[in-house]
Amino acid sequence: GGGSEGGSGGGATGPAASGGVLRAARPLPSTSESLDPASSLCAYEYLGALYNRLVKQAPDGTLAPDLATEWTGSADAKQWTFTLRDGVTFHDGKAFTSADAAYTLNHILDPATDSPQAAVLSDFLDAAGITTPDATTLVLDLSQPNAEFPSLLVNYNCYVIQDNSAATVGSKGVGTGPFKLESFVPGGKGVVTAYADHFGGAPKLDRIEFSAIADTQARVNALLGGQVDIAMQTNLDVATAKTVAANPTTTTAVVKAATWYVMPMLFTAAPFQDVNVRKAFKLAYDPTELMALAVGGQGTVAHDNPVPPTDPNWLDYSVEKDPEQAKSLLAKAGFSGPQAMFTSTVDPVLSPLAQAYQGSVKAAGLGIEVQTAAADSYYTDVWMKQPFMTSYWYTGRPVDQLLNQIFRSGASYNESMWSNAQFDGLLDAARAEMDDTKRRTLYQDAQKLVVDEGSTISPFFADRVTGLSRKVAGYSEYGFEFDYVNIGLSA
Amino acid sequence: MSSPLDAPVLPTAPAAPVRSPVLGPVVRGVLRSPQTLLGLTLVVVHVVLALLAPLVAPFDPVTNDATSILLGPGDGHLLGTDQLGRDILSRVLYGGRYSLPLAVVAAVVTVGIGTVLGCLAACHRGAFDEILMRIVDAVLSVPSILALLVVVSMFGAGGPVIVLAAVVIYSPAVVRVLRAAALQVVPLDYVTAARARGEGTFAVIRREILPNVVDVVFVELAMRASFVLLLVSSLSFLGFGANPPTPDWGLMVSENRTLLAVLPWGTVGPIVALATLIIGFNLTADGLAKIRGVDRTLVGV
Amino acid sequence: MSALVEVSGFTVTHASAAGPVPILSAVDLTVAAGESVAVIGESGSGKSTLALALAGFLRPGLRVHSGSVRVGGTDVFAATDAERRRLRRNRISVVPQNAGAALTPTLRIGAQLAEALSDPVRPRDPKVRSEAVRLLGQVRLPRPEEIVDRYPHELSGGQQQRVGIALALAGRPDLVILDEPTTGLDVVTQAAILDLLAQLRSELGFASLLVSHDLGVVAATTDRTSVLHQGRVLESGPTEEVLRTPAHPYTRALLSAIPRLHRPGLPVGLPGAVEAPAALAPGADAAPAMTVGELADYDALAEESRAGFRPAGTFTEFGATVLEVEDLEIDHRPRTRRHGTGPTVAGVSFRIRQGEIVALVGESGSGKSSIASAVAGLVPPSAGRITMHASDGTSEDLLVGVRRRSRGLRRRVQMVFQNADTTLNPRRTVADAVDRPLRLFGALRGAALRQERQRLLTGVGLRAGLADRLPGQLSGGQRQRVGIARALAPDPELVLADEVVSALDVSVQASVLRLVDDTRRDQRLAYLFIGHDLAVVRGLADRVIVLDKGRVVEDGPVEAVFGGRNHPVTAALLAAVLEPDPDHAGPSDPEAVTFTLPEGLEFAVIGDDRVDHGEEVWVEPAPGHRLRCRRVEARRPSTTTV
Amino acid sequence: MTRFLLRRLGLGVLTILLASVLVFAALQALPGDVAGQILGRFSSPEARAALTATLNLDQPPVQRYLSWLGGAVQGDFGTSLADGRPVVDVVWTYLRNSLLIAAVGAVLGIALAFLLGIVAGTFREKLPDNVISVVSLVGMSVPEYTVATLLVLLLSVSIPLFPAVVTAGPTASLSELLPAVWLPGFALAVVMAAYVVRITRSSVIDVLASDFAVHARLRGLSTPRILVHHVLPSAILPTLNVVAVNMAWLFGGVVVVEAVFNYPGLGTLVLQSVSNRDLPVLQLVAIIGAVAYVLCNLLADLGALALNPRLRTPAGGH
Ligand SMILES: Nc1ncnc2c1ncn2[C@@H]1O[C@H](COP(=O)(O)OP(=O)(O)OP(=O)(O)O)[C@@H](O)[C@H]1O
Ligand SMILES: Nc1ncnc2c1ncn2[C@@H]1O[C@H](COP(=O)(O)OP(=O)(O)OP(=O)(O)O)[C@@H](O)[C@H]1O
Ligand SMILES: [Mg+2]
Ligand SMILES: [Mg+2]
Repeated sequence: GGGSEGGSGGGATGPAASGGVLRAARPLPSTSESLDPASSLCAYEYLGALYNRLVKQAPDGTLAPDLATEWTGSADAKQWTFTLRDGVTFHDGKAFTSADAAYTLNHILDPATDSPQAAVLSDFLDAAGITTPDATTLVLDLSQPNAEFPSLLVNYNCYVIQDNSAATVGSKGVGTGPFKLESFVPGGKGVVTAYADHFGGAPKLDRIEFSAIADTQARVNALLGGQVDIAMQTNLDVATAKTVAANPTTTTAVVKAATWYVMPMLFTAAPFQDVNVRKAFKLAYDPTELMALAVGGQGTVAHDNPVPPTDPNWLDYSVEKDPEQAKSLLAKAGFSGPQAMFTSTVDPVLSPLAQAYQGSVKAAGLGIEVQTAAADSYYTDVWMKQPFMTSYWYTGRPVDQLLNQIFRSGASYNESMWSNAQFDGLLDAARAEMDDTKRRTLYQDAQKLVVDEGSTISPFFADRVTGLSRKVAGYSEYGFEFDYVNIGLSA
Repeated sequence: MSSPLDAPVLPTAPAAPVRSPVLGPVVRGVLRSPQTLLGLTLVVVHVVLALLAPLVAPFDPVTNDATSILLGPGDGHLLGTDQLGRDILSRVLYGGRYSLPLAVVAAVVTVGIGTVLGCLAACHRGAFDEILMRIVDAVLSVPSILALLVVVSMFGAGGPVIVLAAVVIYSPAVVRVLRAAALQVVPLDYVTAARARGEGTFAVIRREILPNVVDVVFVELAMRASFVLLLVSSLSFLGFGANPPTPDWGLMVSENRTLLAVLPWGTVGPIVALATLIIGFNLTADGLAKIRGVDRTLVGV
Repeated sequence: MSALVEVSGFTVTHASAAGPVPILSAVDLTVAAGESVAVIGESGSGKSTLALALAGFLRPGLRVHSGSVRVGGTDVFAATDAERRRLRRNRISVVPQNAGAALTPTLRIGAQLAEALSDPVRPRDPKVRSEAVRLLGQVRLPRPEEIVDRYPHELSGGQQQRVGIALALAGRPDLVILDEPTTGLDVVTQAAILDLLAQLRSELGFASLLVSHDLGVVAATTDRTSVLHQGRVLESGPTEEVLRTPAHPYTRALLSAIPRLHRPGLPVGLPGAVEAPAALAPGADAAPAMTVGELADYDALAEESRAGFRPAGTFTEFGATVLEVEDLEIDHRPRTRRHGTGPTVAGVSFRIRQGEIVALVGESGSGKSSIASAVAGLVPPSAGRITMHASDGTSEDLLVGVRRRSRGLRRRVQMVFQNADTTLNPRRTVADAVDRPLRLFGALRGAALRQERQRLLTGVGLRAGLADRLPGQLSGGQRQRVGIARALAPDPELVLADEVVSALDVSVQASVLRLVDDTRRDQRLAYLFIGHDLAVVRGLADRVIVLDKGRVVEDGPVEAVFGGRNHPVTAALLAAVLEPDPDHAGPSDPEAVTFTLPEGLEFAVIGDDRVDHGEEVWVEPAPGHRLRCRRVEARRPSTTTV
Repeated sequence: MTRFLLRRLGLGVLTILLASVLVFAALQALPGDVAGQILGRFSSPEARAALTATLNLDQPPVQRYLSWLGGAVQGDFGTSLADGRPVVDVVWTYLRNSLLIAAVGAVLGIALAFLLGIVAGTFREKLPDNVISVVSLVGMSVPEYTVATLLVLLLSVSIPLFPAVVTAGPTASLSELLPAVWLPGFALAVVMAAYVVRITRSSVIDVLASDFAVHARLRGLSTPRILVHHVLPSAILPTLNVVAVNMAWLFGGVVVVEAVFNYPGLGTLVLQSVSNRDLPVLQLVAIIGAVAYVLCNLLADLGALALNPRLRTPAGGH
C-alpha cells in the first residue's frame, strides 16, 4: 500500500459534538458530473460520504479493512480472496453481499463505463476472473501476478455500489457509507444526511450540504463570509492561508504532502530525447527554492522521486543539485535554449512553479520561456503534446499504481512518455514477489531509475492547507481518505 | 490702411503672429485646461516611467527571491514583495512597458480600421453602407465574452492575440461612431466642393473628413486603449493574459488578488497604475477633443 | 412719467487672458411705455446681448462690469432670482430669433402656453386651454384648437414664429423684446409676421425693443433707433432721422453699403470684424470712444461708399455662349417611387454667355440649388441637356457625373457655396484651400504655387498674411472671398454661385458682390447666381430666371423683369421686399411700364400637385423677356395671390 | 411609425441570422476535441471517437448549420453535448439567473447614472460635477473584478449584509438566489453607470445650452420645471443607445463578475461551454445575446419614439 500521513492543525481536530449541519464548498469539476464512483467525472467529495470500498488506506500508508475484513493472496500472487463484512446494509435497506462487490468490479471493467480505473485493473482482471463462492467471499483470479493488487482497490473509482445499479447510481448514490443522499444537482447543490445504520457507527453530523463553487477565491470568500464551513479540495495559497487564519471565525488545517507537482519532459520529443538534457534540467534547479517560492515552503522536497516520503516503499535517495554540471551537460548535448514551458491556471501553483523553475535555472544558463495555455484545453492540447510543461497529481496512489500508471512504457498516463525496459522489468518482478521486503527493494530500485534517468522533474510534494470554520471539529484527511464519520461541529 | 476691404477693424489689438494654426491653439488650450494638463501629465509620466523603468526601478522585476517572500511595505521594498519575492514597486514600474504599447497598438489598429470603414460608409451610402452596417450589427450583437473566448481559445494568449481580440470586439462599435461623426461632415459644402473637383474618395476622407472628426478619433482612441488595458487585466483574471513572469499589471492583479486582505499593495499598486493611465488617456482625449472645437463625449457607443 | 426701461452706463464683459473684454460698452438706452425702439448694427456688435440683458439674462461667460438695467424701476441684475422670474413672467418677454429652436421640441404647444398662463402649471385646466386657444387665435393662427395639441415640429417656420409671439404675449408683458424675429423666414412670411407684430402692438399697447440688422424692417416698424457698433451706442434718435440723415460717419457708411431695389447697382462694403476687441484698461468702465483718427477713417469710408457706387447695367460686353441648359428635369425621388408629385425641377432652359451673370430666384425649395448641382455634376438629371461650349467652338456634355468628366471640363466649371461657415474646411488653412485646385488642375508646385496663390488672394482682396489662417480666424466676408478664390483658382469659365451672400452681414455682402462683378468684367467669367435678395439680384445680374416649384415662370433681362408688370410669383417676391429708405418704403411701382396680357391668357401658376391645367404658352412682352401663361378654358378668374 | 418598427424588426431578424452564421463559423474554428473536453482528462481515445460519431460532429459544417437552423426555427436547439439535456432547458436555467442580476444592475445602474449625470450636468464645473466626474472616471478605470472584490470584502466579509457567493448552483430556487443577486447587481450597476453618467452629463450640458432651454428660463419658469419638463426628455435621448448596448452587455459579458460571486449566469455558462466545446449551448447563448441586443436597441428606439415627438410624425409644415 501507499499513501500519506494524516495531519492537521488548528482547533479543527478536537472531538465533535453530535448533530449539526456541515456546509461544504467544493470545486466544480464539470456540470456533467455524476455520483457513479467509477465515472471519470465522479463527484469526488460525495463518494466517501455515500460509499465504502473493500479496502482503504490507514494513516501510515498500509491497507486497512473497509467492507472487506480480510484478504489473502496465493503464493504466485495470482489469486486474491476477500472476506466481506457481514450485516452491512445499503441505504435502501438491502444487505451488502459479495454480488455487489463483484458487480462493482464488473462495472468498472465495463468499457461502456469508461472508468479511468479500468485501464489499471484490466491488465489483471476480467469478468471471468471474478467469482463469489458465497455471500461473504469474493475471489479474484488474476491473469498475471500482482502482489500489490488489493492496493489498486483503494482508488476512489472503486467505491462499492449496489448490484445492478449502474443506471441509477449516478443520480441516486445508494451506497453503504455514513451518509445517504437527499438531493444532488450536477454542478450545483447537494445534500446528504446521516445514515444511522452505518456499519462503522453513525456519523456525528446530521447532514452535509455541498455547494459547487468554481472559482477558488469565491470558495474562500464563501468561507470567510460564513456561508460555508469548509472549502474541500481547496489548497489555500500562502496569502489566502494567512487571511483565513487571521479571520476570527475561520482557521486552517494542513494535509501533508497532498499534491505531487511535476514537470514532465516529453521523452519522445526534442530536446529531451537526450539523457544529458534531461539530467541537466534536473541538476540545474534548487528544489528548496522552488518549494519556497511556489508554495511558500509548505511541503516536502521530493528530489525528483515521485514517491512521497510517507510511503512505506519510499527510497531515500537524492542527487546533489549542480548547476555547473548542468551547464556542461547542456553544452555537451548542444542545447542552447530557450525552452518553452507550458503552464496554466488549472491549478494555482503551476504558474508560480514554472516561474520559480525559470528563475532557479538561470544560474545554469538555461533559458525558459513560460507560456500560459488556456485552462480548458490544457489537458487536451498541451498535456503529452508539448515537450515541457507543469502538471500535478493528488498523492494517495499506492506505489504500484503510481509507478505503473504514470511511468511504465506506454501506460496511458505516462505523461513524459518515458520508456525504460529495465524499469518495466523491475515493476513486473515486484508484482510477482509476495515477500514484502524483497518487493520493497524492487520498487526502490525502480524509484532510483526514475530519479537518475527518468523524464520527470519532481521538485516537491505540497501540503494542502484547508480552510475551515472554527466550529468544525474532528476533521481528518489524508490521501484519498476523508473521515466523514468523525467530522462534526464543536460543542 | 490700404484698402477698406482688408483693413482690420478699429480699434484692434495688435495681431498676434500666427505661427502654426494647428499646434498653437492646441498648446494654448492644453495649458489653459487643468484637466487636460493633468491627463497629459499622467500619460507622459507613464510613458517616461515605462521608458526609464530600468533606471528608476529599485529591483529587477523578474528575479525571484526565496528569502523575501510576501514582505509588507518597507525594508527597501516600498510596496512589499509578492509570492515569488519580487519587488512589487519595480513590477508596477515595469508594467507600463507591456501594457502601454499593447494598448496603444491595439487602439490604433482598432480605431484605424473603424475610422476607415466608418468614413467609407458615410461617403458611400447605399449598398456598401447597408451591408457593412448589417455586418457591424451582427458582430456587435454577439456577446463579446463569447467572441473573446473564441479568439483566445483559437489563438492562445499573448500580445498579438489581444490586439486581434480588440479588433474583433471593438472595431464594429468604432465603425458606427465614426460613421455617425462622418455623416455630420459629408453633406457640408467643403466636402461637396472636393467632390465637385473630382477628388477620389480616399482623398476626400483624408483631406476633408478626417481632420474634422479627429476629436471623435481621439476620444475613441482613448476609450479603446482603456478598454484594451481593462481587457488585458480581465483576460489575465481568466488566465488568458500575459505570459508570466511578465510584469503586466493585469497579470499582477490576478496573481496577487488573493493577497488583497493581507498585502493590498500587490493588487492596489497595479490597479492604481492602470487607473491613472486610463484616466490620463481619457482626460487627454476629452481635452484635445474639446480644444479641437467640439465636446463630443456624446459619441460613445 | 419715467421710462419703462432705463439702461445706463451698462458695460458687459467676458474674461480673457488679457483681462475683461467689453461686449457692451457704457450703453445708455431708454424705452418708454408703448414705444417701439430698434437696435441696429453689424453682426457681433452686441445687439442680442443688450436685448437679452433687458430680461436679466447674460450668456454664460459674460458678466456685468458696470452700470445698470432697470425695468419698471427694478434693477434686473441686482434682483433676486425670484424677483427676476416674476419680472420675466409678467413684465418682459422675448420673442426668439428662431422659434423652431426656441420651442421645446418634446412638449405640445398647449403645454408650453399653459406654463406661461398658469402658475402652478395646470395644463389640463379647460380654462387655461381656452386661454391658450384664444392666444393662438390672437396671433392669427388658423384652427388654434388643433394647434394647441401639436408639437412644434408639426408647424411651419412662420407658424412656429407666431407661437413664439403668442408665448411672449401670454404674460401680458409691458415690454416685448424681438431679437431678429424674422431673419430665418422667407421674404413673404417675414412680411406677414412684421405686419402681425405691428397690429398686436397697436391692439395691446406694449413697448417693444426690436433687434435687427435688416434696416428695411427697422424703417417700417420702429419709432426710435439706436446704432450699436462694437458694443457702443454710436447714435440714437427717431428712426426716420437716423436712417435719413445719419449723424455718425459709421452709420452713413453702413447705410450706403446696403443695395436697394430702387437704386440698382453695387455699393461699397464695410470691412467687417475679424480681430477680437481689446481688453478693458484697468479701472476703466468701458472701451474708449472712437478717436478722431478713427472717425476720420469712417468718414473716408462713407465718402468712398457714396463715390464708389457702381450702377447696374454698365457692363454689356458679353461673349459667346458658355453654358446651355435645355429642358432640364431633376427628380430626387428614388427611381422606384416616382408617383404622385412630379419631378423637383422640370423644363428648365437657359443659356449663359461669357461675362454674363444669370440669376435664379424663387422661393425656398423651388429647385434653385438642384439646378446648380446638376450643372456641377453632383446630381444626375433625369432628362434634358446641359452643354458646355468652349471658345474654339467645341462643346462637351455636362450630363455625366463629375467623376466621369474630364479634368479639363471639371476645371472649367466651379462652384461657390452659400454658407460661409461650411464652405471652407475648418481644419485647413486658407493656403490649403486655394492650393488644392492649383495643384490638381494647374499642376503647380513650390514657388510657382505660392506666387499663384498670392495673386489669387490679392485678387479677391485678401492680405497675404491671411494665407496661414484657419477659417475660424476669418470673418464671414473673408471666408466667402476665400471660397471665391478657390473657385477662381483653376481658371474656370463658369462659376455656380449658390446664395453666396445670403448668410453675410449686409455690410460685408457688398464687397463680395463687387468681387463677383469684378471677375466677370476682368476675366469674362460667366455666373449662374442664385439669390433670394431681389435688391442684390437687381444690382448685380444681367438676366433673371424666376422659378416656382421647379418650373420657370418668368425670365428676362433684369430691367424688364423688375421694371414691368410681373408674373404673380415674381410680384409676390417683389412685394415682400422692405426698403430701409423712409422715402422708398415700398417696391418700385409695378405699373411703371405696363403691358397687357393678351386675351384668353392668364398667368400660369404651378399647382401644389404640379399638374398643369390648360395649354401653356410663353408671352413675350419685350425681346428676351418671357412670362409663363396658359389659355383660359372655363371662366376661371385669374389668380393673383399665391 | 409601424413601418419604422417593422423595418427595425426585419433588420433585427437579419442581424440575428447573420450573428448565428458568424458564431457557428467561429465555433467551427475552435481548436480542441469536443469529446475530449466532455469526457475529461482521464477518458480513453476509443470513448472519445465514439462520442464524436454520436454527436454527428463528423458531418460537414454547412450541413450541420443548416440542420441546426432547421431545428432552431422550430424552437429545437438540439441537446447539450456536455450533459445531454435539451439546450433550451440548460440555457433557460442560466438565462433566468442572468436576468435577475441584469435587472438589478440595469435598474440600479440606469437610475444611478441618470441621477448623477443630471446633477453633474446641471452643476457643470461646480463641486457636485467635479466629484461625480472623478468618481465616474475612476469607476470606468478600475477593472470590474476589483469593484466586485471590494464589494465582497466590504458588504459581506467585513459587514455581513449579503452572501459573498451563490452556493446554491444554477438550479437554485428563486428564494435561494434572491439574497445573492444584490452584490453582483451592485457591481454591474457601478460598472455600467460609470459610462452612462459621463454621456448623460454632456448631453444635459448640451441641452441646457440649447435655445429652448434658455428661452424656457427667459419665460420665467422655475428651475425644477425646466429640468424635468424641458431638459430631461431631450437629454435622455442620446443616452438611450448607449444604455441599450450596456444592457445587452449585461446578458453575456459579465463573466468576470459572475466568477467572483460564483453566480451561475450566462457568462459562467459561456465559459463552461467554451471549455466543453458545447457548441449547441454556445450557439443558443449567442442567439440569446443577439436577440437581447436587437431587443435592447429596439427598446431604445421605442424610448426615443416616446421621448421625441419628431420621430412619431414626419416633420413638415401645414
Ligand atoms: N458667452 C460669450 N463669451 C464671449 N463672447 C461672447 C459670448 N457671447 C457673445 N459673445 C461675443 O459678443 C459679441 C456680441 O454678440 P451678440 O450676439 O450680442 O451680437 P449680435 O449683434 O446679436 O450679432 P448677430 O447679429 O450675429 O446676432 C460677439 O462678438 C460675440 O462673439
Ligand atoms: N438630394 C436630395 N434628395 C431628395 N430631395 C432633395 C434633394 N435635394 C433637394 N431635394 C428637394 O428638392 C427640392 C428643391 O431643393 P433645392 O435645394 O434645389 O431648393 P432651393 O431652391 O435651392 O431652396 P433654398 O432656397 O431653400 O436653398 C426641395 O423640396 C428639396 O427638399
Ligand atoms: Mg444676435
Ligand atoms: Mg438652395
